[in-house]
Amino acid sequence: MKKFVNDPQQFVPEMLKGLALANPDTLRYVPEYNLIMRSSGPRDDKVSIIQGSGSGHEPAHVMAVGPGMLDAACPGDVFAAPPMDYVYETTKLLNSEKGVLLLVNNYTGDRMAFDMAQEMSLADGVNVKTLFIDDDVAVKDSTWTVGRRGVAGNFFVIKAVGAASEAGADLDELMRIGEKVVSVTRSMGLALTACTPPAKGSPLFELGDDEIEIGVGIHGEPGRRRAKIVPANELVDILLEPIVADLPYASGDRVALMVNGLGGTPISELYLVYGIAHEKLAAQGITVARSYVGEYCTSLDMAGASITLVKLDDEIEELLAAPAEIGTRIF
Amino acid sequence: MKKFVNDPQQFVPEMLKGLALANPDTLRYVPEYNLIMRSSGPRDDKVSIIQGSGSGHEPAHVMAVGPGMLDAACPGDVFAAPPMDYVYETTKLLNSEKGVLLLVNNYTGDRMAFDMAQEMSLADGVNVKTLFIDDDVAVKDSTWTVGRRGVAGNFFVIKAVGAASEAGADLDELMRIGEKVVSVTRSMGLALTACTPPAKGSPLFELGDDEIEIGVGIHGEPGRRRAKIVPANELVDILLEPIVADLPYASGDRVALMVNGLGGTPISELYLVYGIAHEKLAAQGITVARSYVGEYCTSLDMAGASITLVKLDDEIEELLAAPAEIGTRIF
Amino acid sequence: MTSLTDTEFIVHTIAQTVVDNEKYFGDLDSVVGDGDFGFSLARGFEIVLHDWDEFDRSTVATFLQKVGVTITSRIGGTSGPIWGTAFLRAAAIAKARGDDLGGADLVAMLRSAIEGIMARGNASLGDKTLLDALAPMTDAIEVGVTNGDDGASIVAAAASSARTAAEATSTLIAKRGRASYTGERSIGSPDAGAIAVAVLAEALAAQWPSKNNSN
Amino acid sequence: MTSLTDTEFIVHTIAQTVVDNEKYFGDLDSVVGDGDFGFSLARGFEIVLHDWDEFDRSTVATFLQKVGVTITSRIGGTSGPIWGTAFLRAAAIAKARGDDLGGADLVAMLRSAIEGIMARGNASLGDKTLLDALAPMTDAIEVGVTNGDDGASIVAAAASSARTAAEATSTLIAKRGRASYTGERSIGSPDAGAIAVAVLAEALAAQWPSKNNSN
Ligand SMILES: Nc1ncnc2c1ncn2[C@@H]1O[C@H](COP(=O)(O)OP(=O)(O)O)[C@@H](O)[C@H]1O
Ligand SMILES: Nc1ncnc2c1ncn2[C@@H]1O[C@H](COP(=O)(O)OP(=O)(O)O)[C@@H](O)[C@H]1O
Ligand SMILES: [Mg+2]
Ligand SMILES: [Mg+2]
Ligand SMILES: [Mg+2]
Ligand SMILES: [Mg+2]
Repeated sequence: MKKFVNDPQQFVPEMLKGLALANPDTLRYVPEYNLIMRSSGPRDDKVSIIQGSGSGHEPAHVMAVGPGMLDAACPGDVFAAPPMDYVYETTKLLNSEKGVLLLVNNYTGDRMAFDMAQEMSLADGVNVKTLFIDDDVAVKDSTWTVGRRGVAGNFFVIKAVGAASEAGADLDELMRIGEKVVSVTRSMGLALTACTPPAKGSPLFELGDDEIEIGVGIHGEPGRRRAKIVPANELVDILLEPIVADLPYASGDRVALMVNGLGGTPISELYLVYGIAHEKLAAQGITVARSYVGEYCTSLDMAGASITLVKLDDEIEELLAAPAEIGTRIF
Repeated sequence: MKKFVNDPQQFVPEMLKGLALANPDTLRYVPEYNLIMRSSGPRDDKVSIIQGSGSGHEPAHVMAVGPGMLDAACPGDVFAAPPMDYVYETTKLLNSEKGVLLLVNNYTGDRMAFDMAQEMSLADGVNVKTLFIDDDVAVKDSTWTVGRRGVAGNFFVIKAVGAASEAGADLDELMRIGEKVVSVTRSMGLALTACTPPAKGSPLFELGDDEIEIGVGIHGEPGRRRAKIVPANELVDILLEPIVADLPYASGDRVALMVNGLGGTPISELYLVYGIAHEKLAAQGITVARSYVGEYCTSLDMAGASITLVKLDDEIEELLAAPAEIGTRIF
Repeated sequence: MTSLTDTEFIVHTIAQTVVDNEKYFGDLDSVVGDGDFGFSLARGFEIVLHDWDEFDRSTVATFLQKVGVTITSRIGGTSGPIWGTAFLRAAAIAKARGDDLGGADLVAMLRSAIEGIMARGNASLGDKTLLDALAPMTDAIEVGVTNGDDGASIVAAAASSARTAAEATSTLIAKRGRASYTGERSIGSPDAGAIAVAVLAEALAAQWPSKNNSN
Repeated sequence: MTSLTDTEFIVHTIAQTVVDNEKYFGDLDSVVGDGDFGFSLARGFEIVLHDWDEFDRSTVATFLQKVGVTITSRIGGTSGPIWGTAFLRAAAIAKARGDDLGGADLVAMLRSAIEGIMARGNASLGDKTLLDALAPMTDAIEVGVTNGDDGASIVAAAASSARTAAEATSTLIAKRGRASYTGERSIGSPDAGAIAVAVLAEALAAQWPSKNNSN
């Protein structure tokens, strides 16, 4: 394994420390619970918004903390939901009179940790609700009753409820908005290479020199099927067609289009993919009103990309356009 | 080769098209000269700032066009300086009464194309100057009289002259500022993997499973030496020590610290590196006053990172802090 | 020889075996999962070993409870809640039955752990989880206890039935956990959790003869 | 058979050979360079072939000039200015000497191209560039012309001397271009540009016998 890493067990803590050092005025790292929060702390005139999940998806979610986005993020180890205790402590630390909203990608481990933490926090008198995100259309079959996974679409949920909470929305209103965004958001990803968790030290699966995995999630697990590499135009079809068909998105719709890199794919390729997807949507009468190109929710160093569509209405569009500021930034 | 690419010859044009489609209100793509410019065009009350170079370094430089940064970028094909004609045409297109500043990373091909274009533009009556950037300390020996290379440090030059030009500085003033920033900026990079140019279709060099290349530039060319992978703490020493010794940066200095990903390294690792570098500098009495973590100047899909230091004074710090907006953005 | 010593032996063997098999368990979870199973379990049971001497040993129940709380609070992923629940459920049974626990009590503790896991994970037998090794193993123990077999035979039978059942999960399609996202591709490799149960049972069987010298 | 036909033959053979060797030239530039040499040259000479019939052929000079401008304006990297300069310099000599060009004129054109490249690239002989094949090749041509050898022998001698000189660049340390950044690691492999010169000279030698049927 060739990575910038010291002791793999300290990978997540050392990354969080770096993040806090790079943002001394705005972010606080609490090592006891492995959490990143705004240094200004919770505000009683604002619902606190927390997202947890395994690590390895950076910038999600620890680098999505800041005004207009999250109040705190509570990451577990690489690809492992945070221990329930950490979620519970984070919830208590972020407690606000207006309540706490937990955003959770729909995975068994995450659900269990957050369910248990929510129960315990409720018992403590914290006004807490949990919103599950499940935008991945690659998980097709509802007989696997674990349901769909949450992937890069969670960015839009964070952005929308983040903006609404800054504007003073209460917990029920945030649940309504979050559920609405989830209901119009769909994603699908594919991998060109497997990723290498620092603690494992080798790739999670082997892909041939001309093979890709279609329908991968964000945990380096294999996807739904393996195929041969094809030109970018066809790769975009592979991702876009199931997304468009699923909601479905239709002629006349305005959408946000995200091309998300999975960690190892350069931004040049992502813009190339964006251009193709934009035009394919336009050809179907679907207008891309907002564009997002870059890394939002990754799978360590995996080469690959996902596409996410959000069907816009005035309310969502306004929330997505509202100002926000986070730890990762260019300037 | 597994990439999001159609015809490799169209890789750069298709990427630029995607970039323009994602920024319809702010960027214009001019296919004849393969250039990206602000859609508002040149302004006679502002020096136009243009950076050219080979492609494959994205977001540099086509994604650095916007208010407070570049007025246009004129990229060549992957790792190839733009043809002289394109530079010449770009210079004419961006001509402003206040003049045109060409920013050029110090490479033979780039120097020649920009020298020739500058000569031709001067003959046309364009008021044009060229500033060369050469921040890479890996190129040690001045007997190779091609001199040092320009790498990720160019971001700070762009940012500083971009801010000053928005504030109305004239061409001589911009040259002074640019040269000052260059004189206090030093970088060094290392690669964990080689990169794969789309037209070549295979990695530019072979690295063993435990090997790294130290002192690489941004064109996938081999570095100064090969070594075994070591823990992140030592990797940071390998990069930081020659940088600090070179200017030198000394106790009491305030610096900007950039940890730049070379394309294939996830941002989690970059923050981990940032944290280590920040603390190592602090231990030497050097204060990191501004932090930059992410991909600024890449080498396609190469895994690896570079570190850049800029010694700050009030003028530079203010210019770096000024607002700016570019094509790549999060929200 | 008391129930507490036996419990300590069992827990200590499990903890040590988990730590020793971190890499193997992770590799098992890499086939159709995300590879963190070994890491997650090891980080938790490592703390169990580290804090070993400090656990409240007033009763078997308090001991198991402390272990369960440590696991729940320090292990992430699916395994934290699942394994923590198992220990907490076993503790609750121990508490109800007092400190002189026999084979029938062990079976009751395992049954309750299984029910707890099912509830926590919303999982059934045949979903290709650790339950598919844990349940047949418990059945084997129950048969041995009913027959009045000695401890060594019972634990040997438990190990062999856990192993057989764990290997048999290869033929199942995963319906719970991350492996389920791969659908039919989950067929052909055994469930990581089930194999872990078999490995732990085998370690217990192997060390049973020397258990009085352990800790 | 005129000087223009010969010139056309030479340029066309160069252009076609460059296009045919895109991958090979790129691989040569990958060893200690950035791998784009083949791509850059091919994109330019491809246009030379594409626009072939449209070049102004009033004189050898106008023809070479158009080719030079096409190359300078369409090839990026170091090669655009370098190869463009070479053609423009040759055109300038042709213009000065009129259209009935002989062997001595060819030598003068090559010498001027070499000087142009040296000026443009600030390079000397021994810096491990294409000059290190181009100069010995020109020397060989000059010897042949002085001796009154026939065209076929001269071009054969040119090819063999270019090849020898190009291979010999292996022992040099690169002092110009991207390869120079690798310092001593540039020793041991030949310069991409120099080998390209040898390949082109060999193609010319091989096709010389059939040159009257070409284009
Ligand atoms: N819903 C569930 N109920 C019970 N056991 C489960 C469930 N999901 C997964 N498991 C077990 O957990 C193991 C994986 O654990 P772990 O790697 O920690 O989970 P993950 O990485 O998917 O969060 C599986 O091999 C399986 O035995
Ligand atoms: N300064 C120079 N002067 C003359 N020739 C040069 C110079 N630098 C490089 N070359 C030649 O150009 C070749 C590389 O061309 P190319 O790949 O287009 O350049 P780059 O990618 O470095 O811009 C080298 O093999 C060498 O023969
Ligand atoms: Mg996991
Ligand atoms: Mg080049
Ligand atoms: Mg797992
Ligand atoms: Mg080159």
